[in-house]
Amino acid sequence: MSAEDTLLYLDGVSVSFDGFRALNSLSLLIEPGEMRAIIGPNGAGKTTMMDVITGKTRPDTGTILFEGKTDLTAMREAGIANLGIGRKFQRPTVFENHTVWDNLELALKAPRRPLKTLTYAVSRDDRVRIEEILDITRLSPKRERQAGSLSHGEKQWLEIGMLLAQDPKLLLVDEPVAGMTDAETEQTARLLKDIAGKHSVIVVEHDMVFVRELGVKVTVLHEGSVLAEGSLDAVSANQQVIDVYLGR
Amino acid sequence: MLTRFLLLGLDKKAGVLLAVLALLAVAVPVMALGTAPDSAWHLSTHTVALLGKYLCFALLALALDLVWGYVGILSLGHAAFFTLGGYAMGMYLMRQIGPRGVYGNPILPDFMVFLNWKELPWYWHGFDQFWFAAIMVVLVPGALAFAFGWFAFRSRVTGVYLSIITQALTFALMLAFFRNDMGFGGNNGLTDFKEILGFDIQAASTRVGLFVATVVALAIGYVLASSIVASKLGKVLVAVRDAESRVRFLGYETERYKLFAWTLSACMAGVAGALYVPQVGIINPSEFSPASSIEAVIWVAVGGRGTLAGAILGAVLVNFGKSYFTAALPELWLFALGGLFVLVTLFLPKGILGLAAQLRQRLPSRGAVAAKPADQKGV
Amino acid sequence: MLDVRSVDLHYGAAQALRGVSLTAEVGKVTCLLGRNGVGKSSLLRAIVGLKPVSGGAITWDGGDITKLAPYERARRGIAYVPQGREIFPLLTVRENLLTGYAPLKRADRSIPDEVFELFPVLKSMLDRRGGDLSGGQQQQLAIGRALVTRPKLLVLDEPTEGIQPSIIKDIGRAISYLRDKGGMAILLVEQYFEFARDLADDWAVMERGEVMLAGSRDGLVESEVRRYLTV
Amino acid sequence: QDTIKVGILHSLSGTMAISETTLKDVMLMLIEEQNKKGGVLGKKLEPVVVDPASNWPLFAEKARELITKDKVAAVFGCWTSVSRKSVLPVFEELNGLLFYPVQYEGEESSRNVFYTGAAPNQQAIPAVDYLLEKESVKRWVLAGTDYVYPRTTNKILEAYLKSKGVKDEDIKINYTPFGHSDWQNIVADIKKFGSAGKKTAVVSTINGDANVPFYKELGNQGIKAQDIPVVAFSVGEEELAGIDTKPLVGHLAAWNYFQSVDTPENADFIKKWKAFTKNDKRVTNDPMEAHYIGFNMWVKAVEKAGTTDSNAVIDSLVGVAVPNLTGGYSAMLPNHHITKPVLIGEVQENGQFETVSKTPGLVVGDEWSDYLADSKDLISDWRAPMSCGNFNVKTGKCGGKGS
Amino acid sequence: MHRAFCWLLAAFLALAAPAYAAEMDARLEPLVRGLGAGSYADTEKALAKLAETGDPAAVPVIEALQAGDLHVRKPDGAVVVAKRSGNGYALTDPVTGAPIGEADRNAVEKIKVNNALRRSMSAALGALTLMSPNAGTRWQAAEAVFKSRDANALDALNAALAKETDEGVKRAMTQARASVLLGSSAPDDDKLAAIEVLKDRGDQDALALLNGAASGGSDAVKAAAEKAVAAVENRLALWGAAQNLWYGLSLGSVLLLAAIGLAVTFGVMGVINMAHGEMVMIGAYATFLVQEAFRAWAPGLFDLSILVALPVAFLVSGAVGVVIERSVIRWLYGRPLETLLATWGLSLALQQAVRSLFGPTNREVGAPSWMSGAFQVGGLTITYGRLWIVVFAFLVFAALLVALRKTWFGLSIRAVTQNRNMASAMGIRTARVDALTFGLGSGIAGLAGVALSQIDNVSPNLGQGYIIDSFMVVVFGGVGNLWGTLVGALALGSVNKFLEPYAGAVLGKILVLIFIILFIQRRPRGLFALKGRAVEA
Ligand SMILES: Nc1ncnc2c1ncn2[C@@H]1O[C@H](COP(=O)(O)OP(=O)(O)OP(=O)(O)O)[C@@H](O)[C@H]1O
Ligand SMILES: Nc1ncnc2c1ncn2[C@@H]1O[C@H](COP(=O)(O)OP(=O)(O)OP(=O)(O)O)[C@@H](O)[C@H]1O
Ligand SMILES: NC(N)=O
Ligand SMILES: [Mg+2]
Ligand SMILES: [Mg+2]
Repeated sequence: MSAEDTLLYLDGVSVSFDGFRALNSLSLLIEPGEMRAIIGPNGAGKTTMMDVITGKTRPDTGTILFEGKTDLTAMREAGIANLGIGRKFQRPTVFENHTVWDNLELALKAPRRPLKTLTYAVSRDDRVRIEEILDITRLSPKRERQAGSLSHGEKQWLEIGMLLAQDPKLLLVDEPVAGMTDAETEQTARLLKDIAGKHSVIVVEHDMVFVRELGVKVTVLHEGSVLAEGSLDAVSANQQVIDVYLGR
Repeated sequence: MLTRFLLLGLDKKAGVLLAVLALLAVAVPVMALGTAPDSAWHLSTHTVALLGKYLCFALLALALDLVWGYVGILSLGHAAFFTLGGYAMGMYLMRQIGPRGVYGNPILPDFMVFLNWKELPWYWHGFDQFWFAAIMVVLVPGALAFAFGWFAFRSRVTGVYLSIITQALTFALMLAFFRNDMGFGGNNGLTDFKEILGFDIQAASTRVGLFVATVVALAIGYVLASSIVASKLGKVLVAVRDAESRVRFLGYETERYKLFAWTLSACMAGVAGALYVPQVGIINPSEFSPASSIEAVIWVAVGGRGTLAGAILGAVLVNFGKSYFTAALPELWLFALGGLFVLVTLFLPKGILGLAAQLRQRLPSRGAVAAKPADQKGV
Repeated sequence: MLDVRSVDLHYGAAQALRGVSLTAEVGKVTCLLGRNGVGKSSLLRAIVGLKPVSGGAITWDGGDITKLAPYERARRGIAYVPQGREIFPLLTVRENLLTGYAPLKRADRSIPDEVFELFPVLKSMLDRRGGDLSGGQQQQLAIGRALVTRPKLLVLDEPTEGIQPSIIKDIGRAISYLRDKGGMAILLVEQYFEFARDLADDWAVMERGEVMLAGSRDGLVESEVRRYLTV
Repeated sequence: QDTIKVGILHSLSGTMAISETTLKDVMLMLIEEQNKKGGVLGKKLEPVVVDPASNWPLFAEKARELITKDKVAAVFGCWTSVSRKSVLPVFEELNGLLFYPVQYEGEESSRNVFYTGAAPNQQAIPAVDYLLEKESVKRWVLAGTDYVYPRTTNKILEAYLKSKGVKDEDIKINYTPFGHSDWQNIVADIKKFGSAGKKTAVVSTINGDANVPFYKELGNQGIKAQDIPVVAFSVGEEELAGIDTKPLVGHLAAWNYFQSVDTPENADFIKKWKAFTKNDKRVTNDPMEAHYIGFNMWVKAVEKAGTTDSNAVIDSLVGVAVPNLTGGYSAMLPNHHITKPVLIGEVQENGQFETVSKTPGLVVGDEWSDYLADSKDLISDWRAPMSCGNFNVKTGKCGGKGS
Repeated sequence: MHRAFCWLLAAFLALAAPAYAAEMDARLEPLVRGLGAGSYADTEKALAKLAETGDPAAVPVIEALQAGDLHVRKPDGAVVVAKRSGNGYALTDPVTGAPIGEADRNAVEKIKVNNALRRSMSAALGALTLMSPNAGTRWQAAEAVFKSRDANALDALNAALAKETDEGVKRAMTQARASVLLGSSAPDDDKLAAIEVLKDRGDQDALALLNGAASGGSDAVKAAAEKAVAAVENRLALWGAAQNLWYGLSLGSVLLLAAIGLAVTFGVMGVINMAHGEMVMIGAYATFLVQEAFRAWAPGLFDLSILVALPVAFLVSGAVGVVIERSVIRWLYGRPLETLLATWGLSLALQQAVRSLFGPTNREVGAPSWMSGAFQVGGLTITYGRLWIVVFAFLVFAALLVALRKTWFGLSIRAVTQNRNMASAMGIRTARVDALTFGLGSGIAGLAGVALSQIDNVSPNLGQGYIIDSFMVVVFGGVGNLWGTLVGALALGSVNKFLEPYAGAVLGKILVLIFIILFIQRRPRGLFALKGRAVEA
């Protein structure tokens, strides 16, 4: 496949920290509308990969193209986000002093320039959308609570909600179900499946039940590069993957 | 759209504050000019000047609270903008002295004459016009803040690093203005003003006029600031304060937001300085001293950071305390004031205005019940 | 034995725990389950002393520890693996582990072998700063750090969060090993039901700040428990 | 009203407290003494002390407070020129009385201010004369803190030295910021400048705080008075009290008073001062004497006028003469400056000065320097009918250029 | 030392030449009497005559004059040495040293000296003591002649040179001779030789003399002098750069000392400690008190006072720090910005407390003899005070580094400041660690106070002068990084000292501030920024 047809194109991306190679010539293609699960041992470089895509970390070498043309390595975080790349962080980070509602309002897709936000008023559509997201995340009763007073799991949900509110073309979701009950995990899987198709999604998770539920192509990362790729069943059977990741 | 925007900021607290300011704007002129000097209701020029000074400081505190309370930029150099505004006004006032200076030079201020300057430096031109000076009052601090912020925010200087370079900025300005070669009167600064817009600067009516102008400026500043804070832009600012990098990942260019608030704040500080100078009668480089900026931070902290009204309250209270103690306890007032600061931090962690909120939280009231886990019904 | 009696806990005016009672016995794994925000972490914070309770009492090993400072409790053998790891970000991995020496007598100060057996990755990263580790590595470090204190009561808040499957299995094995070794009570908060089920000797299930169900492994019906965990 | 209030406007905190607090104390002592003598006009004097905290706008505010709220009959205060500049419009507006006790740069004369410290011609010029004549100095370092007093003084001195034939390359001017504490290379530079084979001296207008580290560095680098003498205008007994003076013996200061002056008045004053402060080690200095003179002049003028009314007192002050502490009489001149002797002293091991030169008579304070182009034609005379602070003798009009 | 030599010489004279002592007396008597004649000018003339005699017996007289012991006895105008004894004075004969009774306080009048006289005395003593048995004195005498360029001393110099055995003294005498010759009307050959001698000396004084020679005299002399001037100037320029480096190092170490305590309270603990300067000030006052105690009870051991002051200052400032932490700071963890408000308040109160207790004026802190004066290393002048401060700063730095990096206490400090709750849950006594850490930072500030008392005012404002610089240094170096503080302090010190000669002190300081602002743009987290996730977390 050529770079032009991809939504996200990573080629030969390397990052090192004080000599430690966190990403080692990583290559990865995501098609428009595709959902991809990424698994791999702790420290394999999954989060670092997201950092590199979203502009948080500059790669030492390698190409990263969005929609086949935009070179992400030259851009700053906000610019990348505005291209339509949204992210949920591994450690939930929300605006603790804002209410749940305001967190979503800030994330909501809308013009991002200062003067526009100065004169912004919540439209009916926006209100409906936020209500919708509050329902999905079951945070409706806590809409007026300060996000800082949410429990760990609730913050996870809020982050997912914010990601939905952003309505990005590509969603990077780092460990969305960590700290969720099994039922919530299922719900999250459904949610992501709904989103995929219209949007592209990259999900990182260690919960194999969840990954299985997603039923999508899986990429296994190890020591900063791709170890295996294919269906979950296929990679699960890979001896190397069992050795470094799944265990017995 | 503009009215809607401005109305945003007008909650109950704002109503009270604006009412107090309106009262001041009416009562002070009446009491100062309309009563006999021996009447119990009379306000002396001393009191009017004091009140005016407090309110100028309040405007500075307000400006500072906007960036510190809402954007998290702890500026230890805000006095720089205040003082620059003050100098711009001071230059206008100097030019108004005309030939009434001690050497009778119609163009050159006295300090230039006795330091043997032969002509007015270029940057003094235009300041004989009020409109020009008025523009400079906002433009100079604004431009400096813009340039400074442009570089600092783009370079992602944050936290104490930003604080310290703001301090370096004001310190450098102080040293520069101390230099007689700069042409701003060196350590003595600018003083001995005669008139403003043709009015005798010492006349009681002029003083009252300046006071009213200050009240109006403060009111405008407050409405502006609280509207901004209540808008979505304000929410972005607070988000920047709490988790700047997270805001970037939502697609906001945080530099622009900071720059906006920072520059606006500097302009407000400049206006405060400009109103301050004719009322206290002198502007000199020690206003640039880092301690002045820190004091402004203290006012905000005492009143309650991130409350706007608290900044105003803090500035007035602390300065009133200073005026009072320096006369009542001239040798012990530092204990009183220093002790006050310590006590406020210990017992009013959110400042004076925070006290109310704190009390509300302590006593479980109806609002608090709503937050109980009980309403956390599953779907 | 850990004995929590009718504990209440408030955040400001909001009550997070209401009359919670719970016991955790030495030699057993006690598992605490519940949906997001029901107060599990709050209860653990109360037990280790990071959050004062507003009512009730906590006793451990026969002594009342309700009012003790966290470090006093640590000295009585309580170790804590918090939710969200709480690694000392600027300390190296080695130094993070060394902080576990605090409650130990000088003679006992060493890093037990099981730490590196369980989490070999830590050994290879001893000189890296804790904050630079990946999420899962940090979680491993947090557990390892708690083990350094040779705890008699190990309190774990969702220890498997963010950890790769093979290591989760190792952690499970480690927990059973520690229990079987004896002399240790283990209190485990877990969302990962299967994991909890395999380990738990005793259960407790929370809902809205209260313990709804509690009992031993055999006394509890799985579907009952599941009911409290569904959305 | 059965007391007469006297305002004391000296910084008790902040950077200037170090110098000004003493002046507050000496005023309290003088007022107490006067009250023991029965006060003034049969009324007791009541001191009103405020702290302007080394903050210049606060000086103006406090001055206004003293005059309008406390209704003081006179104010004794200020040290720095900027503080005086700050209060000046207030005193003029409210027609108050200020006694200013510190040597200053001149170029000012206000109807409401009485300058009891030295004008440049009562300190700087005689000091330079001394060095020119007695030490045959050929090369000059003018070192000062960067503000108006040193700048102006140096300007005057530069003009004066040039009029005496000193060449440009033999004058080196150096400014340092307030509180400058690292003098290593400046002192080394002075040493270098002084080793060009011509007799060199330093004229120091370095301000208070910076002096201690300056002299410590001089001592450490071994610059002895006999090689390169330093003559200071802001270093008095009080400043020396904080320094080990052994390495500084022979360095000079020019004042109108030294504690070591051997007169009965001075011995009495010192005794009272030590008793008042209950401290045997407290020293006296020049600005204290200035307050002593100013206060006595005010008392005398009030008694003469029979009232504390400003206009009356201002009028009766001119011409009043009171004993100074150096064995003569100082008189208030029509320009509101006073006559003073000029003393040059050398630092001794015990932290005192030994007078090595004293002007034969009293020097008349000259507010408008003869060595500055724009002020040499100005004079000041506050008596009727002239009643002008800047009368231009060329144009014959009041108001600088005589517009 | 002078006095000791004086007695030595007196003894020597008394032994060697008792026979004509009386005779000399008669000759010197009127000259000595002339010293008390009245004006400075008269004294100076008498002194010149006394010196012209070349008589070693004049030496004790001149030294007595120098020491301020020479008085005029009022009744008869005799010049005597008078020393305080009881209420009056004990009198001795200035030449023989024989006691000649007592006098009332008012019966004698001191012969005053001024700088001109001091110079003449040095010159006279120079010429007179060239033959002293003590090499040090001879060397001083030679230097005195070098400075005075007194042509009259030439004969004495030549005579002394002929006898001189000590290499160093010989060189000094040769140089003195050259200095005299160059200014005299000696033949060109002598002058050319003198120029060579001075060129070898190569210091500022030599340069001055050579410059003089280059501007007059015969062409040959001129040319040689010009060449020598160029050579000396080159050499001096090189030393000048070295000197600047030293100044930078020395200013840097002062900044380091001032900042290092702050690197603990602010850098490590995160307390925006506005009262840091006051801790420094308290250390300085502790030094003052210790010295007062020495002055009162053990003046002979004064040189040790600074060494005693070090632990005292550390403990006093540290104790104040502990009290502050326990009473105020401990309520503010997690609210760093409020520590600014509280410590600002404390700083005001502490300043006033010291002002009320010790008065507003400077207090005298003396330098022990081993910290006074200077020595030369080639063309480099190094003052002992500064040298010790540099050494001391580095010692404190190293000690702190070891304490924080290598000890259990250091580890607990870092753990507690990074995550107080978790540290507590790990069993670390956070309260005690907090108190001790703040105490440590304050104690180090107190140590800085001891050092700063040697070079700056000991006044209530002392701390204010350093607080801003300290923050600049810590932040410039990178908060939380001790090495950053070290390098930051030295860098700022050197930059400052290299700018100062070109820009002047004021502009230099402004430029340093601008440099800091620009530098932070490049490195927004300071010189030694910590990088990576660990910091952002
Ligand atoms: N700033 C840094 N300095 C040093 N090492 C780093 C830094 N950032 C990341 N690393 C290392 O890079 C590796 C990759 O980390 P990353 O967070 O991407 O892993 P991950 O795949 O997301 O792991 P997990 O599943 O545990 O979240 C880890 O070994 C981590 O320790
Ligand atoms: N710091 C806090 N301030 C205010 N409220 C809080 C705070 N921490 C938790 N809460 C509230 O207390 C309740 C219990 O939270 P807790 O963290 O104990 O839940 P949890 O059971 O651990 O949830 P999770 O599974 O999501 O970790 C929640 O409603 C939460 O919103
Ligand atoms: N007037 C002075 N010394 O500032
Ligand atoms: Mg990760
Ligand atoms: Mg939890």
